[in-house]
Amino acid sequence: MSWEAATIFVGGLGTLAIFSFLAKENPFYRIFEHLYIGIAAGFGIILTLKSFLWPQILQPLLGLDIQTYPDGTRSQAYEPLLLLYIVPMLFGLLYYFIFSARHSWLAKLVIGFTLGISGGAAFKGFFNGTFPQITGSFKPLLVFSEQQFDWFSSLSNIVFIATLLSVMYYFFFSFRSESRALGKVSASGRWLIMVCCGAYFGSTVMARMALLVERLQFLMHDWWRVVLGMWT
Amino acid sequence: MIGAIDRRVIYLLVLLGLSIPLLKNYSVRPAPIAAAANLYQLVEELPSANGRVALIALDYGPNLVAENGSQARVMIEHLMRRRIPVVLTALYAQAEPYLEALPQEIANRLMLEFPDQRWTYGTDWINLGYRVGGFQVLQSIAKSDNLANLLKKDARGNPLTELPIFSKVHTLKDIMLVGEFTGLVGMLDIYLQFLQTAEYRPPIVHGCTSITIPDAYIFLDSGQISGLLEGIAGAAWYSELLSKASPARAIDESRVLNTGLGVAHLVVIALMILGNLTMLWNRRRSE
Amino acid sequence: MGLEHATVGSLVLLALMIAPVLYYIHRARRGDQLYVRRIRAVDAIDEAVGRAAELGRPMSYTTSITGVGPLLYACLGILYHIGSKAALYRNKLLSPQSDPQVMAITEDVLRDAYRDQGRLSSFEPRNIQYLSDEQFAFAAGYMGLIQREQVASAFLFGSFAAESLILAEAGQQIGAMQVAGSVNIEQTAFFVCTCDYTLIGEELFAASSYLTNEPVQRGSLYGQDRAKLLIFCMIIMGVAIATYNSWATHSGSRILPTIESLVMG
Amino acid sequence: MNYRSRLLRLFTFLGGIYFFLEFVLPESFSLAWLGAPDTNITFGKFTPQISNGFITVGAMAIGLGLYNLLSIHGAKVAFRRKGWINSVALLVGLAAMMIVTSRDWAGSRQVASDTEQLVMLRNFTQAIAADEESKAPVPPVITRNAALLSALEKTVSEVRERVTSQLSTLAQDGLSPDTPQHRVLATANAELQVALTSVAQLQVALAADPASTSRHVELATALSQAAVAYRQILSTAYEQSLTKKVYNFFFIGIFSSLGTAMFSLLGFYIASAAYRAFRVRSTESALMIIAALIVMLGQIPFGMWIWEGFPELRLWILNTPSAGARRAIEIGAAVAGLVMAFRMWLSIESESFSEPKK
Repeated sequence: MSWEAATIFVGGLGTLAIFSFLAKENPFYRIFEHLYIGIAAGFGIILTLKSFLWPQILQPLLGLDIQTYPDGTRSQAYEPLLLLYIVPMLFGLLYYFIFSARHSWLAKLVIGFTLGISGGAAFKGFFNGTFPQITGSFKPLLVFSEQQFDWFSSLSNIVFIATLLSVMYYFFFSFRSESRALGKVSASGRWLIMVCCGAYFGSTVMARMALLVERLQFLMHDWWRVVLGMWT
Repeated sequence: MIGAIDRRVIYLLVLLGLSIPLLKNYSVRPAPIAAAANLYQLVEELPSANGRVALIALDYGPNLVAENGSQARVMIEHLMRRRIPVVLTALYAQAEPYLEALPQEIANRLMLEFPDQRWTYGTDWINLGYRVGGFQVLQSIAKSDNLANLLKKDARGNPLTELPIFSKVHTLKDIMLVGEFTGLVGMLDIYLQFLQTAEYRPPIVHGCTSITIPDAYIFLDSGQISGLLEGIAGAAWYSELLSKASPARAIDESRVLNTGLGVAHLVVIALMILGNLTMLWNRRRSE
Repeated sequence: MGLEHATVGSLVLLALMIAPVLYYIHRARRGDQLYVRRIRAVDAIDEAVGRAAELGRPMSYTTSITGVGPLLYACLGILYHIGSKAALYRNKLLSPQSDPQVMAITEDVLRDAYRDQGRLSSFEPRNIQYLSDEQFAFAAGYMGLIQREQVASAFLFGSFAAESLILAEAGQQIGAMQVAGSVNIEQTAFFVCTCDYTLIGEELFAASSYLTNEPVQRGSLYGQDRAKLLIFCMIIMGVAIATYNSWATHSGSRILPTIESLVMG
Repeated sequence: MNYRSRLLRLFTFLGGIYFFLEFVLPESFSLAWLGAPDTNITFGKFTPQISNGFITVGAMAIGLGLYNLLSIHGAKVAFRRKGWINSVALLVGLAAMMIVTSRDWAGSRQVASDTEQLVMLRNFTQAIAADEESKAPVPPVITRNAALLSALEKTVSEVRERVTSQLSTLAQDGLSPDTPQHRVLATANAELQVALTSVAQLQVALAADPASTSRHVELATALSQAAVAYRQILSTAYEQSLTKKVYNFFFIGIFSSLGTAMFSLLGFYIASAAYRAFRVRSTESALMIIAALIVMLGQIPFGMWIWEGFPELRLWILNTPSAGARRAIEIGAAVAGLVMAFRMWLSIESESFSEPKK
């Protein structure tokens, strides 16, 4: 049996193991679950080395990307500033103090540092990610195209803005309001969230089923052909 | 009183509902999707001989390959037919094998269709491989004035300065189109946020899974993306347009998949109706 | 165009949003009573913890693929609360992990929770299990784990992707009481269908201030509402400007300066 | 507040300060108003390197996950606890995948380092010409040209040998001529031979006139073409190698098929969720069901047969009400996230859970 056929065969086997969970949690599923976790961990570790730590950090740091010419001269001088990369590497090792009860506070330093990084980067993220959404919501309630009143776009914009404001109002936590009108706005906010949930549910059926259809096609065509090939 | 149907019975119903059409390879013409037609036009009008490249990001794994894979396939094929150099990369680790396999598979198919023409690595496409670091990678690409120096090597370890495609690519301005294919939460946002400078922002087109269609529409509506492929339906209609333009093109699997999905939807709708009938029946019986 | 560097307008907006938060934290610390309405799903968390204690079966808490960031920070507030109750009732709390950094932070928070209840000795690091940083290997491990442990209550908080329905359905199949919270609206739809209670969007950020009822958190939530009110009014103003521009010129060209140009420069 | 928590607050602050300043400060500014001479500082100059530094800190944590797995499952195997066979499977999978993935990595790096020889010589040729103009402190041109010639001699013969052996092994392994790989190999080999012959001619010319660098530009281009073609041959050959096939067995066969299978479980789960949860109990659930039905009917060919307006209505529901609701939720979450980020960065936290007590 060729390696390609073996790959397809074990792929089908794994798929059936996962599907067997639908009936009940069983040993066949459990063995593949653990195998999957082991393989994913092994792949993840080497990938971090292969795609980041080696090419971007270690190789330049050790000067291994410098070519020595036959006459002994070098393609580029070694950049001493690269040695600074040792600092984050040592600092990152503090994570491992989490295991010692007495020194676990050292791990807190690097944890705090990482939390700080994503904290500091959030401000630029807000203005580039969310602010265009806010300004994108400034839709005119009366829309004219070629001097003509476009009632359909106007109606859509009115519904859009009404939904946006009522759902935002629903999420106010600290405004105490007894007035029935505002109570209605908040209730309609919740209804519109439900419409949004329903719409998303409907649109995700396509994605979920897409992969199930693809998996069944794989089992019925590719995998079945290999299994038959094994018997004959 | 009809007890609730055991979930295993429902799983069986779904299994049967899907397997039957697939066994007979039954397929119908896909529904026309406006956004896919506009994207086809946009790629069709791209200038092809100016050395500028299309950056294609495959940010999907085995879990999203059915939708994003079909979309990336039809768009990369269109770019290759128009001889626009494609630079592939990914910010998602699981995309590694697709970065290698997909362009090669398309090139092979094109070479079968046009025996006298060549599509080869280095001149028609290159693979920068998976890049760790998320938004920081894009930020560095946007800021860099010498991309070959910043990105150093491609996924196969070749220095970028060696590859013909990179001879004319120096800054973000040399990327005339960015195609981002993903269904991952928040992945498109970092391309929109960080792959730009104050002077230049490459047009970004997006292939989303059907779950992220509603978000994608927010970005299409606010003009942050210039084109959209919606799930397999988008890919199936794009593929239909490609087949119209070049009749010798083999039918790809998005058409059969699209039909199988139609049947799957009908099964879900039937179950929703069944669920309500059981409830009504029980309520009337208990009165 | 993108905002590479802050414009004066953006700094002013940032200050206007942060100022009320600092002000109300100060007032809350001084002891002022700030009204904050209840969220049903937050009460359900205590209900679920109580149920697990009664049945004597373990609980599970997962932030799935949430990375290090502000959202994880919000989930840690809830984790601390649930961890303290688990320590109090001597109930097993499983916490499957998908990111080594998040695992270190989770262990750190749970250790504090057990120490603050004076039960550091019964803290079991082995219950915090690293499964995988790959989304679906994690989901496969989670499904097997909670079915084998017959979990009584399951908590799912943070940012989720497609695996949300797998995690929720796994809990639903063993009849666990599930409280979920997600910032992604796509997954909220699934949680609404499969979980007993669902926190939607920023209710997740507000949850920790309810559970801990601490001045800093309550003040921050109160101030945050003011910041959102500012954006609420900005949207109304923006829509008014857009409508006026459109009505006045019948075409859509701009007369009044838009807010966008003020902030983005 | 003991010194430890003060140190923690400092490190958290330091973590965020770079990106905050990089955002707040303009692209470049001068400190002239401080009396310093016209210094023009571009704060963001080292962003790529600093970002790499931040990513490195996070990358160091990969050992934590490994340690956790090894300790939990290692203990299970050591003490034969219940389900220890599964732990054996996990540990075997872990070890096997690490070996296979690193072998695959080494294989593709081998291809690059083999081609490196030709690339190094090309750079050397260019360096000789460039250094001569810039009068750099280097050995005289004649000795450098001599070193270049002897190195060229050795490398070119190695390349020819390697290619012929590579092509013959591939032919033995049954790579049939009509496959695209074979055709790519053939064209690459043809280009390589052309480049190598022009290199040989330039070698003869250089040997005849060892002091000149006039032909170096031509030699450099010929070496470049040779490198590109050589790389194409080696990488295509590597694709057919045993290491790559074993890697594909683990990665595509087990790893990605299990991932795809897990995702496809959702097809079953979404159906059972639809049956169980989509029941008209209140206005809220009725609205949810109607929206779901419209969207579903709008995205399948069959929906069109009932009423061709469904795709339009589906788009409207996705674009208007649900986009509005989604945007409101996203804005709310973003504001909450921004406030939380600010509190987190400046450690304005609650007293409850992140005060390192004695």
